[in-house]
Amino acid sequence: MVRLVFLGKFGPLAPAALACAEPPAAVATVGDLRDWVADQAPALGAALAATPFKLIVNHAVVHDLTAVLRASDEIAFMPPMSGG
Amino acid sequence: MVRLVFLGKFGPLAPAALACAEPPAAVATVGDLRDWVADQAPALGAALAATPFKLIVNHAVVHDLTAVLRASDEIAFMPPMSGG
Amino acid sequence: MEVRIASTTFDPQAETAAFAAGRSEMGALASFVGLCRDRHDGQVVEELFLDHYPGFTQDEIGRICNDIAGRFGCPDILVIHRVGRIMPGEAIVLVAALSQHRNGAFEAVRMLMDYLKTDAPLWKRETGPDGVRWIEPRAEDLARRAGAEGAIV
Amino acid sequence: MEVRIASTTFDPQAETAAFAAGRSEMGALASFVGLCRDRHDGQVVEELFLDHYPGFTQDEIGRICNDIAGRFGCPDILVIHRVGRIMPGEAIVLVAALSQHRNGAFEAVRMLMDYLKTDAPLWKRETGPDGVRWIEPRAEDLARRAGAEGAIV
Repeated sequence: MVRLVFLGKFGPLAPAALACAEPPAAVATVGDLRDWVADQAPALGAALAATPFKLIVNHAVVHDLTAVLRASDEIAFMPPMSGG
Repeated sequence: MVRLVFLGKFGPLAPAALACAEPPAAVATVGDLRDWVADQAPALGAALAATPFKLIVNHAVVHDLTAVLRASDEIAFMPPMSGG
Repeated sequence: MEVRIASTTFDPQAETAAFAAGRSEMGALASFVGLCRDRHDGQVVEELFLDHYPGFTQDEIGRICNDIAGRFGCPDILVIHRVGRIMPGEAIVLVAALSQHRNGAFEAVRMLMDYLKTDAPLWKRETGPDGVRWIEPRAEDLARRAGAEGAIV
Repeated sequence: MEVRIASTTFDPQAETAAFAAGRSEMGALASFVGLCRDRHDGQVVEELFLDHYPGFTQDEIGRICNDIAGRFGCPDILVIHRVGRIMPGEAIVLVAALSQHRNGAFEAVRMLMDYLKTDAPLWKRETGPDGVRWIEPRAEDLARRAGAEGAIV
């Protein structure tokens, strides 16, 4: 099981069930997870396709989509930020 | 009679009597006044000689030392400023 | 050095006063308050909502704060950032910095605000008469970041 | 727009709060407080004295304020400057500016502080264990003025 966090505009598009997800065994890398998530919810998938976003694994930015997922990882999907 | 204002470090060097001064008739211009003031108080004269300062006549900076003095003018002697 | 994520209103001036109290070796206190406006780009703003990533958001802002504090000689920096629902007139963010001379405090506050506007893990949503919209950094903010000497990206 | 010459202590945060109250069309409040330090260049400061030219000092600061307000799109600026005897820890000067976006408020406060440090009709005297000395602008302050784009001299 992995924990998924959808921030900003991704939040309202993500089904609640995705917060604690059990992707199939074939989902081995961060890139696989991204593709699998997009398939679970079409509106979220469309937003992910249309928006540059960062992936944060266990509170660290991950640029390498071939990074291997581990059980109990926390993965956050972060759209462009706007604070202040 | 003219009113004289000595600001900053010039203040403690200026005799109180200079606040309302009656320079002799020969003191016709701002430059004359500056020289006359320096003669009235040697410590003030030394400070004026050693310090770049501005002359303010009736609240306006005067650069032209040949400007003619008028009765009841107010002339301020301003050393380098330091606020904030 | 304090970074606080606040889910309720705060009083920026009272917080600034408490932050600066008793620091008579410091000559300069610069601060900035970002306020929720009642209009944005000509549209009425009924409320804002700020999303954050609990834990991560505070840690990231704290990391940047420490970096900026060291670069500008500001031993003390305070950041308070609201999250959740925010109404017009309320403070969204306070950044305050103490330093011996004014330059360090000014630069620290300014650079932190530039960071918070474009690169801190915060997401702003406006609600107006036409519904909700998520805000992305203004072109001007991104240009400031791109042009900033030694900017944190 | 308000410029006040204060001969007694004031509370910079309370003044800033009153200045900004009810201005929900404004998104940015930048402010700076200059405080009397208890040390300067390694020497103990027992007290400061600030001399001014009554009437002229306020008018000059007001004139520069109006100029800066126009240049940076800050409809409201507050300046409070102490004169007379000032003790360590007390506020010497407050500059606060409101604007729609942060850039205008930051620039207005910064430029006003640069002006106040070097070109406003104010004269600062420090008293320490070795007696009194009149302060002249720091080389750094004069350099900032010389280098400032569009600086007021």
